[in-house]
Amino acid sequence: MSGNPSITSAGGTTTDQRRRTKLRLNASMVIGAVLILLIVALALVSFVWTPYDPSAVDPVARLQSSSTEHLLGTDKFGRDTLTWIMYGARITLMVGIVAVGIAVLIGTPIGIIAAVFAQYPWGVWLSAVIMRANDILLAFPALLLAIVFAAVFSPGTGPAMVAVGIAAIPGFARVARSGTMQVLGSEYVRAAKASNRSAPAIAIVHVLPNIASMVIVQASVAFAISVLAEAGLSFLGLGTQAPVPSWGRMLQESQQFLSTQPELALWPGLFIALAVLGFNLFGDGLRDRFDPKMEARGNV
Amino acid sequence: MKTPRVGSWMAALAASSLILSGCSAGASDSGEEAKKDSMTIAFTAEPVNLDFTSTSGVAIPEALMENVYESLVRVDGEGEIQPGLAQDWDVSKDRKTYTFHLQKGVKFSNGADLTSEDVKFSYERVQDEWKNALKSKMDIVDSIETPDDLTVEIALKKPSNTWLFNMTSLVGAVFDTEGTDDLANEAIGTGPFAIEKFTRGQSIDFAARDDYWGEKPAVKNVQFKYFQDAVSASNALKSGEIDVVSNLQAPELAGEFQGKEYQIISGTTNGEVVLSMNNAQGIFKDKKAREAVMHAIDRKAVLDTAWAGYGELIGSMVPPTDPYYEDLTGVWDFDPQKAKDLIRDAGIEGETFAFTVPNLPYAKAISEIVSAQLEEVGLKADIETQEFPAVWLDKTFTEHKFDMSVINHAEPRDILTVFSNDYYIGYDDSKIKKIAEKADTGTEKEYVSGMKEIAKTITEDAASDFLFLFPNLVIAKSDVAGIPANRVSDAFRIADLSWN
Amino acid sequence: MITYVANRAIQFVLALIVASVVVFALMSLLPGNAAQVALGTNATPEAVAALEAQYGLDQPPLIRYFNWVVGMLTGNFGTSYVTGAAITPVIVGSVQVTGILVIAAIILAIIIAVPLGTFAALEQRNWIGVTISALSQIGIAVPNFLAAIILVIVFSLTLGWFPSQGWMAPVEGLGGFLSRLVLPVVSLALVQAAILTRYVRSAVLDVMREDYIRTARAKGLTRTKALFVHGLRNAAIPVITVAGVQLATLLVGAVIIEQIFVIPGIGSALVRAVANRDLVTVQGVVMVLVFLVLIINLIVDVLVPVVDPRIRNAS
Amino acid sequence: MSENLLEVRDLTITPAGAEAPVLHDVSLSLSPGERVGLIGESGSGKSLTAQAVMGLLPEELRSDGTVSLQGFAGNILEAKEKTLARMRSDLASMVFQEPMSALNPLMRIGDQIAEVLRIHGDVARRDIPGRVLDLLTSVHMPAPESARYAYPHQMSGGQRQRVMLAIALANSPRLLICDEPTTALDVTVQKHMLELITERVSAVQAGLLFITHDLAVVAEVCERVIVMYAGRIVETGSVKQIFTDPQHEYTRGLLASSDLEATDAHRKLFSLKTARSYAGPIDEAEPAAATGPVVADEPGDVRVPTDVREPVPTSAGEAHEAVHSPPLIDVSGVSKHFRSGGLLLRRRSPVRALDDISFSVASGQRLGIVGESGSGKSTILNILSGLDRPTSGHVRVGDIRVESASSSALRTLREDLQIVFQDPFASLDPRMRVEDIVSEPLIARGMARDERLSRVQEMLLAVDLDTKAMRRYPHQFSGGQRQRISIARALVTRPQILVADEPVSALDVSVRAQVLNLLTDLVDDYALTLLFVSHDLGVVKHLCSDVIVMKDGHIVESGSTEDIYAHPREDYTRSLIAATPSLAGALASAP
Repeated sequence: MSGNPSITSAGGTTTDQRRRTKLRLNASMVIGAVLILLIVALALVSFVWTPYDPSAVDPVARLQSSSTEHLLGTDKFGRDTLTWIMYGARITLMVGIVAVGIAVLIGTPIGIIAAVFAQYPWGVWLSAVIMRANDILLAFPALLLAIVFAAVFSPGTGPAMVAVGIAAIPGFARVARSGTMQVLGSEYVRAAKASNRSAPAIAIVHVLPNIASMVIVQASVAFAISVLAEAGLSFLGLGTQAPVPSWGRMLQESQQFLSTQPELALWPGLFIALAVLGFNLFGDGLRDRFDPKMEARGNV
Repeated sequence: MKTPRVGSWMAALAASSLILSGCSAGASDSGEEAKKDSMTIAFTAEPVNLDFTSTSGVAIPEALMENVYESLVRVDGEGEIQPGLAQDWDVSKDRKTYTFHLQKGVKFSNGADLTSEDVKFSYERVQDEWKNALKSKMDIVDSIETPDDLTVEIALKKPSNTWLFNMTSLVGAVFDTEGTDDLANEAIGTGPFAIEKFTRGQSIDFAARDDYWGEKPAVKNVQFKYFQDAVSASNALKSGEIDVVSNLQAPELAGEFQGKEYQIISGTTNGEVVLSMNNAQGIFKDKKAREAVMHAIDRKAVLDTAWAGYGELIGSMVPPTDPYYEDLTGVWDFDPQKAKDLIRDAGIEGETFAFTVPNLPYAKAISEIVSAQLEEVGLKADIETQEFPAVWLDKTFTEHKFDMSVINHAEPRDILTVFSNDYYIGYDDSKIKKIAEKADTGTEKEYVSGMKEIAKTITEDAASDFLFLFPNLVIAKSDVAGIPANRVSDAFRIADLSWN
Repeated sequence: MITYVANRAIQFVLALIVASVVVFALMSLLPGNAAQVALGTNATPEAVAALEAQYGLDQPPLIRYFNWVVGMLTGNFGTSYVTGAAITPVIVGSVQVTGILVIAAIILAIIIAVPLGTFAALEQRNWIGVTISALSQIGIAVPNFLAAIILVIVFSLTLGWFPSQGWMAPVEGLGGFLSRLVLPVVSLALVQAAILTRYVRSAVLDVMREDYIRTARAKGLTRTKALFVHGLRNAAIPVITVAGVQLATLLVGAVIIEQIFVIPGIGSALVRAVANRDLVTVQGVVMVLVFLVLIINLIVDVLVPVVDPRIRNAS
Repeated sequence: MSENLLEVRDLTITPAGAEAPVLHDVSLSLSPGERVGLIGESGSGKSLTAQAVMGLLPEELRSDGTVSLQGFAGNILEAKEKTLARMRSDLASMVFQEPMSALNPLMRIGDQIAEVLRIHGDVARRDIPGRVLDLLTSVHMPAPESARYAYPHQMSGGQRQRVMLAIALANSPRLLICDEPTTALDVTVQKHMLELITERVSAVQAGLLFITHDLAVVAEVCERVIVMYAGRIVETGSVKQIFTDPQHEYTRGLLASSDLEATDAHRKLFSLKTARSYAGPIDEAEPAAATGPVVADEPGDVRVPTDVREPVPTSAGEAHEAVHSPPLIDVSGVSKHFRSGGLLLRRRSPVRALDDISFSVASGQRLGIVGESGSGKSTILNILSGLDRPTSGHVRVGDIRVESASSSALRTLREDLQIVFQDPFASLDPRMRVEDIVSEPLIARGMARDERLSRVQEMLLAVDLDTKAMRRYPHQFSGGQRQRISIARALVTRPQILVADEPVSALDVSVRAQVLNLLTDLVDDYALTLLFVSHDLGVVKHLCSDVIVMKDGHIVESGSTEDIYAHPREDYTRSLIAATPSLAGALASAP
């Protein structure tokens, strides 16, 4: 007598209710997608055309606010801020995606393996070891990783991204592990076992699709945190280095002009917010879209 | 657009947190009357410990020299040598023996009296136990005699014009014979101040000594407070929590202190900001390539954009406060076209070179504009930022793995050390070695003319591009007096500070 | 409950040992060493070699590792050969400072996030709920150093309510201590509050769908009252775990705020020690950090069964 | 209007944003103290009606019409939450379906009962503890003193439902609404609960609105019945009139498909479509049950169906020949103990799930396993299907000794033995298309893709699903359709043995009949050996030739279905049979 409202002949009500919720869910996904496309477009166009050459220095036109020839004004070297925002889009997208990529591709499998091992008597302590190692990684300050990588490979976007990515692994391992435990407890996995499917096959065919929505939410939050972490690292001189444009560094270097020329901080800060907002909304939309539990209840 | 939204949200939160804070004690809680005999000065580089005999760097002598430790002689703002612990001194005819007559009634902060024995002990210790490489300045000393408690005779191996000036630096500091067992944590000197509290990474509190032999300092309690972030330092000055910002690391902020309540002092230091090129190997081994760089760089534009115009253009490795200063800015004029021709002749059109940049504010700013200017003339800079001091010292300074770098050489009169063969720049000093030898042992006049010739040769060899002299950019409240305008010696002298 | 505590303790010790090996290995990777840093730009190779001997850097790594571990076990992290001072007081001092800062920030974040998140869940259909969750989305995007600077400009420079930097221990003066605590805590708490609000909102949304909330309304409680009396405690469990993780990451994450407000916290101590290649201090600081984070995890693991009797009986 | 306890006029409910209403002009009334049953299958709108009366409709639903309750001023549909809150558990209160999640897991039972007293303030604060004790004893809660300090998870489903009843009746409301209160309970527990509800309702002279899909339960508890279908009331009338002479075609269909004893000409259960020839419930099982004087049913007033219904001959016949060939499945002396211990494996008292079980199943036989929750029936299935190993004793399936089988031997076992699971929603992976779900068992056998697809098409036709279904996802099907997919998956590898773990207990009555008919056809067509596990005696009686009754890990009784049902030897079996609500039985005893 579970809640499935369909009785063979009275199908009418359920389909339009599901269509309505699907429409509303897409609102947040659409807005998110638009924001992301805006930023990706900025990055792509910057390969082809930018109002000025990013390294073109014009000392005379230093620290101008927005004007006809410089839409968003110029920085302390007289470089065009709009050009830098477009170039910066590349770095920020790369940082976000690579860092989250590392965390997802390493963290999620660790989580799944830990959960699968926990099923077998011999695997329980192995799963505990994996999760404790995960705790140590969580305990390890991302900052220290960033410093060591910067020192070993010379500071830049690369080491910063990798450090931020590694620091995000524990989060994904935890989400993947709890999600997998839930899926492994379900009857459809019991059915799969009863029809001779091997553990790895079950993990790929049944576990991955069903924990995808949880991982997506974690990824959207992790994207925000990674972009900000890179901006923070540039504060300590560890993130993207001069003269490579990055929103984080623009933000950090605008700090000196906040009371005299606030828009130097305004534009990078705004675009970071848009990027983060975009990925969060897109993540929420995706999660609700794929999560049948949410659909059956029809609320957002 | 963004700030107001954040602002309104902040206001709401701040209101709630205001209640949380209950009794906010207002901006600066140091009341009006306490202001008169205390002063807080902001610095950037904080001392790791108090022992400059084994740890080098600007921070320790900046705090201790002339405040806690004193030398026999000191140097004033114009580079003139003045009496210190030595009332007066006379030099033998062959200029090899110096006889110093010590001040009377001088006491160390641990109560011990200053005797010639302390001076002999201190200077011999420089030769045997010091780790700091500056100890080489004492190598020329042959023997030290103490005929009586107040007289010290120092015999040199050969006459030297530079030795007496060197004694004004930290090498000349006089220690108490019993005061050197825990130099890292305890500084026992004859100076006007003693260290009341040293909280690592935060601050040093100096308290004036009432048993000081010389003129008592006007301000009794002085605190050196260390700020990692230049903006925090300038904000602290604006809100009145500190009184002086010594050497502001973010010159653009100086603009905000134009008002009458503040004073901006832009003096000189011994720090030459050098665009060093690897003369021993790589692309800049060829003199033509170096000459091209000298013509390609517009030093005025670099100063204006990287350091907001503060600081002086100098053509050589010599600051104006040195006796052998000569304005050589004209030797290499800004001529991009000539630079392009030179580059074509040298056959390095469009080549990429390794530009290692320490992650210091001035260096990063300079690297952005220099790489842009060099790109104009066809030289592509592959910038590698290196963590300073550790990685830059290891890769660039020790292993010489660089084509071009940029650093501020802050040590006084360091032209000969920086342009010696085995130094990281790798300049072939065969031409200037003999001249330096003759200058040092010659008369005063010979010394000055010899050093001038050395400076000219180095500049003409285009060994490095001397961008500008690092400014001594001090910002303080208008009623603070006695701030040293130029930083000629290692010290930041606080004895002359006063409120008027 | 005893087996639970026993095996947690064993995992704790194992984690510390592994962490110490990882830290030591990482440090030996770092190019440049303390001797070079100490002697700076006028160092000569002989002077560097002599100082390395004095610092004991020339000993084989295994011996250095054991000396360090033995030192740590006896509670003293040794003396730093770079600063010449004992390390333990430096670490203890800076941990206290960051501890106060970070715990106050998390508490403020919870005070902000729980009502906002609950309200956003309750009013999720009308514009209030939507604005709150939009604000929390944007809140996540505000880097804490930007928030800090704006707070300083508004509340310190223009309004003059709070000092713009500095740290005063509570014992030295409560007024000074509190007034220097407000701005750093608020800048740290903003982003954490935004993240926590999202988790509280989804936890409350889940709880609102539970049957016992419907029972509570059937008992005669209004919707909001049912949520507050029955819902919030059940929603507390996911919130506790998230707050625990945030507390752990903030321990070092607060370094930027520490630098802007010139607060001698554990993060700044770590950055300074690494810059000076003061490896013994770095290793000491990181071991304390790992120890603190494991303690936080343990507290969260102990707190959850306290709130939820079902888990209490199971273990 | 005023003398009626509850008056619902033209109640129409439409979800926000949709045009078609879910509830169309529902009107009903209830006089004080009257007990009315509201029957309908899931989706009929019966729960929505109840929620409308209590003012607990979800926000996104728009409701029109009027609902008035004696003692409550104004229309409940338009009242504000504050005024409604005062009415709930004072004038009208409600007991819900899922006892496991209806109580706050973090609060003790005593506090949750005291809360409802405190809210309405009828009882002085210091008398509340005493009142809580009285309430617990009034619902026959064992050891009420210790029960008040227990947490919900420390209680069984039945005990929790008693607590819900105590809470609902704490302030002696005028109207009690029960929304499927006993559906989730075991048969014996359900019986006590129903008796308790009628006893407490009459003690408090409250009206009762009882919502369920189970006709027999309504017959036992209520005087009048309202039948709902697709959001409309299709028929109302007294219990006797509705169940003996149903007017509306849907009511008759419901009646037919819920009667497991009646079969049509082809020995198939009646379903909605074939209900026309249904002759009504005949209570031919002698009421040997000891409980209460049950008057033998006079055959006179019931039309005897045209064809003589006799027990299903074929299976019995087959059972005899099968005896000679060795049994397909042989279980002897099997026990299973679960030891719970942490990493340090501390000795904890082992949980004894199975205790020395022995039985055998001949090939082609249809064996039923009956027992309540916790009787060990699922553990047996796990062992037989090689998902778990017995602690002691041995199990032979075909020529494989399960307890010592190698993993490859277990693989071959699993190809010959397939399972159909209970919950249609949980046993199909929500993210896989039907074609992948059904073909999954074949992948492990390494069958080529196109051969797999043709096999899938064949199976879907066998379970009366059109092949268009292959590309669709599970959430696009009803409960009944999903169970057919599950059966198709089980049979796609042509197993010898089909194990059904409560396959129909989660389905609506009308759908249940279709699935059971399908099962019977498939078992015959594919000559399967069937192991049918259920807590519902009626279903087992219809489908199986032999039955085992289990309780707390032991086999209480076993034998052919007729012997066990006709004259059960053990008391437990007898109480089980008596507790199963049968429509005919209820009608016989109805006034």
